[in-house]
Amino acid sequence: MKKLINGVDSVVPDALRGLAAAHPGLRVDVDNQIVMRASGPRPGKVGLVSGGGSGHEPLHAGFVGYGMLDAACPGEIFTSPVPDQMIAASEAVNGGAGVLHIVKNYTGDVLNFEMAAELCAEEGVEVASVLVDDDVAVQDSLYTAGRRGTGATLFVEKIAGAMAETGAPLAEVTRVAEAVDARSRSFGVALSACTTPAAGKPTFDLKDTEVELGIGIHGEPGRARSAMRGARELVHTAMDAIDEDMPVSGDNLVMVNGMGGTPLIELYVAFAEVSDYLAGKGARAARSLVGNYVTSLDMQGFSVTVCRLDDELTRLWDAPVETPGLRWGR
Amino acid sequence: MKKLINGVDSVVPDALRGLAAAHPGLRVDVDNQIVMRASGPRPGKVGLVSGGGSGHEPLHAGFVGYGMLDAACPGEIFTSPVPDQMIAASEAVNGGAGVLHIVKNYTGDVLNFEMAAELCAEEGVEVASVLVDDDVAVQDSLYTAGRRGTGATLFVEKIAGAMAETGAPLAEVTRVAEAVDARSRSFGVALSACTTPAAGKPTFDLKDTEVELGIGIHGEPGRARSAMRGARELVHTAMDAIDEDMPVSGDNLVMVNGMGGTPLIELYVAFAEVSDYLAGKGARAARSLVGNYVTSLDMQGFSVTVCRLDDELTRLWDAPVETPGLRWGR
Amino acid sequence: MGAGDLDTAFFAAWIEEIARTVGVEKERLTRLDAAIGDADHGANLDRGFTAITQALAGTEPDTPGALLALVGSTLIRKVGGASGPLYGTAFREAGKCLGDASEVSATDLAAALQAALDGVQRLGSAAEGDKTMVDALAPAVRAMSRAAQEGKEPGEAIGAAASAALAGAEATVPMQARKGRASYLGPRSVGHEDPGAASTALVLVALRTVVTR
Amino acid sequence: MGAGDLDTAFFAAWIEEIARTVGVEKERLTRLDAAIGDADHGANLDRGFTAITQALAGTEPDTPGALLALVGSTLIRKVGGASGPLYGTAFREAGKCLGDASEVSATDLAAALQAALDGVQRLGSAAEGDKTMVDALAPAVRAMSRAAQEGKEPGEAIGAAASAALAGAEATVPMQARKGRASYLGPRSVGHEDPGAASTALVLVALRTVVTR
Ligand SMILES: Nc1ncnc2c1ncn2[C@@H]1O[C@H](COP(=O)(O)OP(=O)(O)O)[C@@H](O)[C@H]1O
Ligand SMILES: Nc1ncnc2c1ncn2[C@@H]1O[C@H](COP(=O)(O)OP(=O)(O)O)[C@@H](O)[C@H]1O
Ligand SMILES: [Mg+2]
Ligand SMILES: [Mg+2]
Ligand SMILES: [Mg+2]
Ligand SMILES: [Mg+2]
Repeated sequence: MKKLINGVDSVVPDALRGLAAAHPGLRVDVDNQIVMRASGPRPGKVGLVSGGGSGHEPLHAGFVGYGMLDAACPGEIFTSPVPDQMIAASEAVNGGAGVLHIVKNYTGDVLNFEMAAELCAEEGVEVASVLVDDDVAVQDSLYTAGRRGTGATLFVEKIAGAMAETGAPLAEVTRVAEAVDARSRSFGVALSACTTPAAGKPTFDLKDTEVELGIGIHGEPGRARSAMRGARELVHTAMDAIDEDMPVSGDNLVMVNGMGGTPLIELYVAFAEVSDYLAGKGARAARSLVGNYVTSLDMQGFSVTVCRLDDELTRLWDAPVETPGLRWGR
Repeated sequence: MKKLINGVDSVVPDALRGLAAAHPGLRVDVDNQIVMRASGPRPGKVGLVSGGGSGHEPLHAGFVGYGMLDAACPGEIFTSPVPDQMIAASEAVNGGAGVLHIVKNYTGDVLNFEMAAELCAEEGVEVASVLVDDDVAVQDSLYTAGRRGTGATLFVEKIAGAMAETGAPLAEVTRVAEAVDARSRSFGVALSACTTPAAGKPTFDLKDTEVELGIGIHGEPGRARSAMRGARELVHTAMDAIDEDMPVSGDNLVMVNGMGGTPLIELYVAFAEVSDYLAGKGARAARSLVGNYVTSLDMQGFSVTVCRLDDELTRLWDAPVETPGLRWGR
Repeated sequence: MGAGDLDTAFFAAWIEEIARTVGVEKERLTRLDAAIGDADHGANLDRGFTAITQALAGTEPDTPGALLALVGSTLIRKVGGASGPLYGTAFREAGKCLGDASEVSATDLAAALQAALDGVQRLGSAAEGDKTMVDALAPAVRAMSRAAQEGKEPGEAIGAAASAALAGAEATVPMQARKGRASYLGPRSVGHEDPGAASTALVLVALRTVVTR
Repeated sequence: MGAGDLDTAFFAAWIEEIARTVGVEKERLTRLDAAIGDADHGANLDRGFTAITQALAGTEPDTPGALLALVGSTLIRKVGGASGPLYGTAFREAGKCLGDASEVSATDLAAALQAALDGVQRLGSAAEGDKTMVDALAPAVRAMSRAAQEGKEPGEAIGAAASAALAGAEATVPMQARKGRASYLGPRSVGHEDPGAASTALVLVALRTVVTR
């Protein structure tokens, strides 16, 4: 394993020091692992707090700033943060209008955020939660922990963030966050495993002739191993899975997301195929993102996330945002 | 080799189709491999054209748009484009105030841009050129092709682009482009080799205990092989090389750039060390970029680029920019 | 106080032994988690028990209940992931169940373990057979209760619980996961030991190690 | 017209033979370029000569000079990199030097090769010993001129040039590069054959292949 780090145990705090140095618009509490807007809470604005394991950068800390999150709580690599972080963050960003927790649906994230929400309530901070669960690779049944939260997390954070910026009440911000999740579907493909600093070697072995289909964002194997194929075929596999679950149509917000180790030029190759696929269904990518946004360290591969737009969501997506990882309009 | 592509020969055109589909603000001539602003040339504005081999995304095509380039000419992977592309691009973006070619200092890029400039002149398009050569790993002597152009290319494109947007004449845009190059220094480190689609395997072998110091952006080996060390030590090696060539001081524009396969969290770890290093010299990163901007496909590693700022350069850096790869202020 | 009843020092020794064995076994736990999860279980528990060791170096709680409650809340505050809240709740509930007694009988311990299991199931709603830590903990609780009902001393009861936990962990190998991260793998989760069940067995084996000293 | 003088069809066959051998050898050229450059030299030349084959399928120029000029400009338009302008200029200058003659003698060919070399050196300012294509081309030009001066027929002169090019390419192995990408490697460029010198040898060997048919 070769990593640009000072030591396995200091990766997260070291990266947070770097984040603080690079982005004067952020206030970073390195010791407690909380990233906030330097400007502090805005009275009357709903505070948005998210968090999750590290290793998915720019998610979540890179999405703190105007028009998106108020605070992020990074955990250790691939490990959900702890309630203390979430409680401190919630209290710090509460502008009196309550706080929305944006939680990816993983047992660890859910349990820790639940504990935090209970304790926040006890301390008089009004908290609502939205669960992101967009990954169609996982069957949503009694026999799983439910669908995973992956790419749609970014959409929820951006769109709920824009809604919060308008001064909308907590219920309204929660409603739109839930709407985004309900309208979003994702599917991921890995060409290689990632290496966590703690494990020191790839989390699974994959031959040059193989890919993992239906992966999440924690370096875990996917639902199935399959033969390596061209970009077109891999994109079709992903899009078919999405389309089967929620037939694609109309105007969509589409992200072709890199898992961290795939060159941008290849993500554009994939986006071309996604775009063609949508056209074949009479749909289109009215808004799009192509790049490394919700990553798994150095994993090679991609995911596609499709969110069916309506006028409200489009308007909120287009609203100004100013974060390290996503910025437009200011 | 596993790549998210349809075939070794169609990578560049496929990616350009994706670029066109993802960015309505761009006009992409897939056949001739030219990426332009959809808005066309602005009368009286100097046109900025750059180009180079593909595989460095988002450089250059990702930097076409308001406040930066008017056109980019992507070549094959790691192969400079041909004069035809540059001539067509120059003619297309000429708003009557002439065109600046931004050329990274590689024999191939220089020769092809020189031929293009000659032919442009014959056809009545006024062309000036700026050569970017910021890489301190290469001695600038009679016995090399001179220093390579690497990370500073982005700085030149952004700052000259902002100057052009003000309506400044070609000489003025050229002057500021040259100033940025003169004030910028870079140094790169590879933790792994990259794999070009054509070669199908890593361009060099590197043990788990080794790094390449003083690499360029074309997957070539560096000036020296050395023992793998921690982020702090690797950053110090890079910064010492820069500092020896141009002592760091005052306010700087600093980029910690990923080579394509290094996770963002590691780049922030490196940025923390760069920031500390500068502080130790009484200097600071007044402006910064951390991310994958000037890449070598899937190579793992990073480069640091430092540009000594003055008021003019700071103002031009801060000016609005709206491209797929860099955006603020609009 | 019955013969072989356990005091605060005993429980402190147990926690110390868990911390030691987690330190030794963390690579194995992480490897198990790499196969069907995200390769952090060993690091997670190690971080938690390292923090506990530090916390206990400062203040030694004066009852077993207070000690286990402190262990639980430290796990919740330091571990994260699924195992942080689950293990944290387990220890907290066990501590609460022991109240402020200064000595713990086999029957008390059985009740505390049952409270731990209840807490884990309330939070995670995993049943036996779902391939989680419950598959090691539930048989351990049953063995402990049976031994206590039969009037066995803590030492013997703990021995039975540890064996049951080990067997329970091993029995997760052929199971298909229905909770936690491993459930995403569907049928591909079959054939691997559940990391949380493995670490639960380790926790109970540590208890046996200390009681047989 | 002297004995063994070369016509347009001969030059067309030469170009065809270059295209064929570049296709066969492109992996080797790319491998050489991977060692001290950026692993694209084989692909670059293959792209160029594939385009030339297509261009020639449409229109066959009617003099050797016109043919070589077309080859040169196609290389410039299609190859890119350092080798595109350099090889392109070489063929263009050779073509220009041959003018509109319909037959080419050994002396003409020597002059054309000299013009090619001059073009490459004007553009790239590499001297012999800099570890570039010049190290294969310059000795080939000298061998060809000598043979022509000695009144040798084209066949024999070409044979001498090809041998000299091969030897020149091999002689680049111990050199330290001072031009092009390989120069960035400094002393580490020593011990590898220069890809451009290797392809220049290949171009001259193709000439020999065709003349000895
Ligand atoms: N719902 C649940 N109920 C009981 N135990 C669970 C549940 N979900 C997960 N676990 C346990 O947690 C273990 C994983 O812990 P860990 O790797 O530390 O957390 P994470 O899964 O968040 O990475 C699993 O092996 C399993 O035993
Ligand atoms: N200045 C120069 N003069 C002559 N030949 C050169 C010069 N620079 C490079 N070359 C030749 O070009 C070859 C590399 O060509 P190629 O790999 O196609 O282009 P690039 O270096 O742009 O990738 C080198 O092996 C060398 O022979
Ligand atoms: Mg985890
Ligand atoms: Mg090249
Ligand atoms: Mg885990
Ligand atoms: Mg090359």
